[in-house]
Amino acid sequence: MTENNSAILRIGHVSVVYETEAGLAPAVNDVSLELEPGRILGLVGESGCGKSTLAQAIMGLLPPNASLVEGQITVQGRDLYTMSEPAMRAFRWKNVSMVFQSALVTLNPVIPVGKQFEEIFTVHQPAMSRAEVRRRIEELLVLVRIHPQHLRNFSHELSGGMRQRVAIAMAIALDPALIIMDEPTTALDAVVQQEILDEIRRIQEIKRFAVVFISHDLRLVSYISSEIAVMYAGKIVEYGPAQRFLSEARHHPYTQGLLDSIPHLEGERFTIHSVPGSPPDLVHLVSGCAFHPRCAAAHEACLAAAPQLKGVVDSGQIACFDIERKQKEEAHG
Amino acid sequence: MAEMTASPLDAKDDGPRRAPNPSRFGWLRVLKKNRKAQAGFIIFMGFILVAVLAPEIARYSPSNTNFPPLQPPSAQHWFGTTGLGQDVYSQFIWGTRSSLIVGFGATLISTLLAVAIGMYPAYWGGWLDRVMATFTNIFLVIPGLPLMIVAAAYVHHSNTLTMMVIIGLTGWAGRARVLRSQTLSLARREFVWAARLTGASDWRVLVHEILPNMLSLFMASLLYGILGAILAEAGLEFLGLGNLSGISWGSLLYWANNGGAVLDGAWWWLLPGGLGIAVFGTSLALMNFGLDEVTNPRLRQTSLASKDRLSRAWRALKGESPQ
Amino acid sequence: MRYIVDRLGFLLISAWAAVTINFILPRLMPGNPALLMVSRYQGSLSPRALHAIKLEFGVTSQSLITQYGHYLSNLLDGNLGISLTYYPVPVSHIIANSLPWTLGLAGTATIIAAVLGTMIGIWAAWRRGHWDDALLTTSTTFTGAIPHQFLGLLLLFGLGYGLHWFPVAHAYTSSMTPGWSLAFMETVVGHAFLPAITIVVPGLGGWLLHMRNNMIQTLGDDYIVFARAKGVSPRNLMFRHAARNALLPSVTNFAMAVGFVVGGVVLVEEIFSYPGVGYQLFTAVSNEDYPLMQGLFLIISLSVLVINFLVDLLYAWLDPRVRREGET
Amino acid sequence: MDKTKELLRGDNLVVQFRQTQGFRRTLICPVNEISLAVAANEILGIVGESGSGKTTLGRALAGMTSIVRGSLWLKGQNVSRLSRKELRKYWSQVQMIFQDVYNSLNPIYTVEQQLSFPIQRHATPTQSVREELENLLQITGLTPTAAVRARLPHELSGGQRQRVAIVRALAARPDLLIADEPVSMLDVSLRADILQLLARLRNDLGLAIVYITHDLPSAVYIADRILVMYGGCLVETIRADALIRESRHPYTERLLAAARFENPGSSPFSGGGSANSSVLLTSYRGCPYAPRCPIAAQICSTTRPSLIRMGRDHSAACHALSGSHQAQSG
Repeated sequence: MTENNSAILRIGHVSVVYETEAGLAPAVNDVSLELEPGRILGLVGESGCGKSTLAQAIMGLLPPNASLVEGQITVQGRDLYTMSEPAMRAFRWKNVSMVFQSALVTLNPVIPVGKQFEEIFTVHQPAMSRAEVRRRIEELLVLVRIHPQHLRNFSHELSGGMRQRVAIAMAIALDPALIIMDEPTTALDAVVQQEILDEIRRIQEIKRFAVVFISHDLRLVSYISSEIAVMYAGKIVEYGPAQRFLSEARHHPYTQGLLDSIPHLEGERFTIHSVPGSPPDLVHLVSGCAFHPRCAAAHEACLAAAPQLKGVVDSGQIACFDIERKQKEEAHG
Repeated sequence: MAEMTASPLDAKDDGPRRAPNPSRFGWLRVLKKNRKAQAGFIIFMGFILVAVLAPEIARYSPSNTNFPPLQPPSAQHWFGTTGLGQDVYSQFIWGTRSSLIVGFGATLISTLLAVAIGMYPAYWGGWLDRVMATFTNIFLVIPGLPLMIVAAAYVHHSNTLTMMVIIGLTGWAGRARVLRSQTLSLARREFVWAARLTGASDWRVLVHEILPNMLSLFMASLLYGILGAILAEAGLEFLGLGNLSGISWGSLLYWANNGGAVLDGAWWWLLPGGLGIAVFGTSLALMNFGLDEVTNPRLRQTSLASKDRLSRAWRALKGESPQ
Repeated sequence: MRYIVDRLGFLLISAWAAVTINFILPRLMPGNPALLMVSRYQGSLSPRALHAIKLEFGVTSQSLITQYGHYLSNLLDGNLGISLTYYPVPVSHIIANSLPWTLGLAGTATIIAAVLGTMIGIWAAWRRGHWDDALLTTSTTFTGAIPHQFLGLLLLFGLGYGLHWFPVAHAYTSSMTPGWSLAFMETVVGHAFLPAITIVVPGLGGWLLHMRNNMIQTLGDDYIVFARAKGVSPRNLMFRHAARNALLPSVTNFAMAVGFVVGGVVLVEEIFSYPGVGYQLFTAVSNEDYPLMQGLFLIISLSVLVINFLVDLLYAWLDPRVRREGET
Repeated sequence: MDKTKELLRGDNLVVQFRQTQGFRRTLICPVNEISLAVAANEILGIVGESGSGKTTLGRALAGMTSIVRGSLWLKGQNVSRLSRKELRKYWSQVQMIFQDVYNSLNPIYTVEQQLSFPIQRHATPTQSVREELENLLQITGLTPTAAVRARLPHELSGGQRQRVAIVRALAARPDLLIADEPVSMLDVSLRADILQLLARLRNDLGLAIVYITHDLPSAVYIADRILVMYGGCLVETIRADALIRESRHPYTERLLAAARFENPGSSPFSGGGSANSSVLLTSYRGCPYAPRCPIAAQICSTTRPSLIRMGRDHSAACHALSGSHQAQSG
């Protein structure tokens, strides 16, 4: 990726390692990414690919048995990991906030939703009067189309869609420049999921914050994102504009596998294929390309070394020796 | 009762859950990993050994009153003598045996009751379960020791068996509640349904599918049951409601108190009984620490990842693998 | 609302159960124990009183149903019979004199144990894995297994007879007249000190460990991560977000804790000759004073039941999921 | 549907649950007067969101939840109310696999231990349990079988667990398999495998399958016919290959739009769009979709529409499709 000074989020060669009973598990393995203001980056991958760990690392919220062992993450040019604890607390949410997968478990069950909302302002803007806070929260709720009367409710009294709307309102409360959204619609029904996606798009167009949108659903991500990064076994295997993933462009075999495994409604009778094999075992990672045991195009080179992200013709970057080779063959005619 | 009808519509899940602990013998594996549990187990086995070998290691007959009274510890009388001229050490050894017998016996009775009242109806559900749950809750809130005192007072002269029965009959409720809630939660799991669908009888489902999955919790409640029974026995003995012709940790305390050990400054007479209970109880609680970690994975001591250590380990790992 | 009605219903059912246990127990025992008592007090009691006692304990040809009816109607009149030890003082009178002492002692001790144990539990969870957590959890494991009577005797031995720091018996200096004077209060507190410690220390461990484990459980919940992300300080995280949730299971466990304390109180009052219901129960048992014993058991049980009912209400206040159920 | 091939039929099935609400105990009705039939060798998709009652319907068909009213017929025999003993016989013909692959296997037993009992119980005297196990593991692609047999559930991937659950169900040699969201907890890349396995089992073993899901595209992919459920009611039933073009119910339309990420536009204070649980109450008389329906008229909240035949194997329950809607609103 080229150096860029306007980037709001810059992830440089980041590795995050978990200490598990079985051994070290590199959940994020030498990942580099950049995100421009106002863009939406889709981060796609399956369970255990490291996408949520990356999100936690950006927020500085890694669990106690995990650590960022390599690389640097800056948000708006500032490195969370060099800040003091109070400075980090003040920085977080004001500059980078987060929407979690399920607001049912991220909202405290015994505190009314409104009180938890107010907390954001009492922590970050203690000078604000209660009435001001109140007015601000109501504005925010109207923006996400929730009636302010629900502030008195507890989280379990709201429907899944309403909770997620509240979570979005909380995330934009301090007008952060970046919001991490970790599977924000996965727990919702199809119809509600699509409504929330539209809500996110609409609000994003008003507020122009940047988003890292994490999901396991490549189709959903290509619907909402401007750029997409596909992760496999802690590494980014493909990166490019979202448009690429809707077209018949050349893809990493894993990405292609994901695209082929989702049933579409288009066409008469379509076929779907799954990616053969099992998800990777992070503790006992294979040498070379982590995907090679499941890859039909794998050859010796893939076992020997891990491929790097390289540019391909149609504006994307792919980490795959097979594609590199095809690329070369085509170049030579 | 405040029994809420679980909504059948809550089936949807938020995402993959952590896999439950996958070992039937998880409660045994604890001994390999948990230092506290190991210490507890060693002390526990020590007491068992003392109880089994009591006739061999006691130096005198515990009821022999021929020694000079109120002697402090000496080479002849390691723990000194009582106001009646008995050897405290021998009393302690024999007391260990009868205290453990009453403790284990009462726990056996209360456990059988707890299984019958807590687990079995919970599996079947319906009105029987509701009645039994209410029954359990009632016994849970009616204070145990006073109830035992009243029962023991009516019995008049207790012997070992009646003590066991009284303690067992009054001490099952806590365990029944634990077993019930476990059974209810396990019986709703898909694998239990699947077993039924494959034609397993209810008995098989209960014994083969449900019970092995709650062994750790069951063991934990058993440990506390034993502790509770021994404390109860000591309490009854102390009030003069026990088997006063027998010798147990509780009766040692009773005679020490009644014989004026406190006034006479005979600390050696006072300590063994109480310490026996306390140390034995501690061994049970220590073993329970380990079981807690089996049933509740979050309690497992995850080493806080130090960035330096992990970085080093990570670099070492990368150095090994060909890049 | 439904919840409160439910709990009230349970209170009534369990109270009825306690009453019935009281009725059945002497009748269930082989070789009716009441007969022994009657023969023992023959001569020292008036024939009328003896007859009343015979009726009360089923030494009669009346059917069980009739006996039960009599028993219940007597209870409803507040008539618990007449004590044999303190003949002819009514049992209710003795209870009225002793219950306040026990409620004061046990109540204070329970609250201290619960609050202190819970606070230390929060601390231990916070310092999890460090030396102070290890020290606190292991040491309270030991103290939790100490029998009340043993600790009581040790304290009596060391701080009472040995060092003379505290009075060794009774609830107040007998030369003083009970009243609300400061001096009197002082002796009450001084006398209650050792008994209270004896009840608090063994009880601490349970609260501590329970709270510690609940806290660790809760601190792993997603809403804690969320609150951290919002910028909530560690202090507020512990107390505002985690502790309240972690407290809920502790509250439900209160029933068992109270039972434990009450058991301890009986033993402790005996040791310190503290004039509460426990001491009276001991007296009643030693003297085979069954009317007094029954009355005391009933009152002890009912007090515990009422306390549990109140704790259930507290629970509803703490947990909106219970409170709001049914309001929508 | 061809009557002669009919395997399982439900007539006006009703399942109710008690719910505590204030001082009243209310009744909710997650399965409300549903009639359906499954032909031998057919895959029937049941589609609906959470709260639609689709899981309850599946459990009722599997004999796991009792039916309050209506009747259930298996191969012409009334199986509406079975004793425990009869149920066990029923379960040798109807089996179920579950959504939660993390809880569907007993965590403490190896694959072989999990599977020996069901195989043994249903095996013919001439068969060896080992052979049959081997055979079933092969069929479901659990290879290498020797390694898989000795694994504990937590050593298997989600997809493998679901396969083991399928083997367990197949051991009973059922005629009908009820699959409740069998892939929704699996990784996307592995879902197709399980769906294809189910389709293959239908072809190779002549199984009929009821496939329950919230994911319309996957149902369209695998099923022959689709029932769409909302609020405990059947709102549309249609052949899968005709659904995209011919479906008429507003809710089915909405599901289709959501699957294509199209938004017809939502209201300013949407209640979050989730199913309003009050439409499940037995006291509710209107169309369950009325509170969310963009074209709802007066009649929709007062009268429940009945299923109207729209064509071969196609019916829908909507006032807008009968004359009554126009008469009321227009």
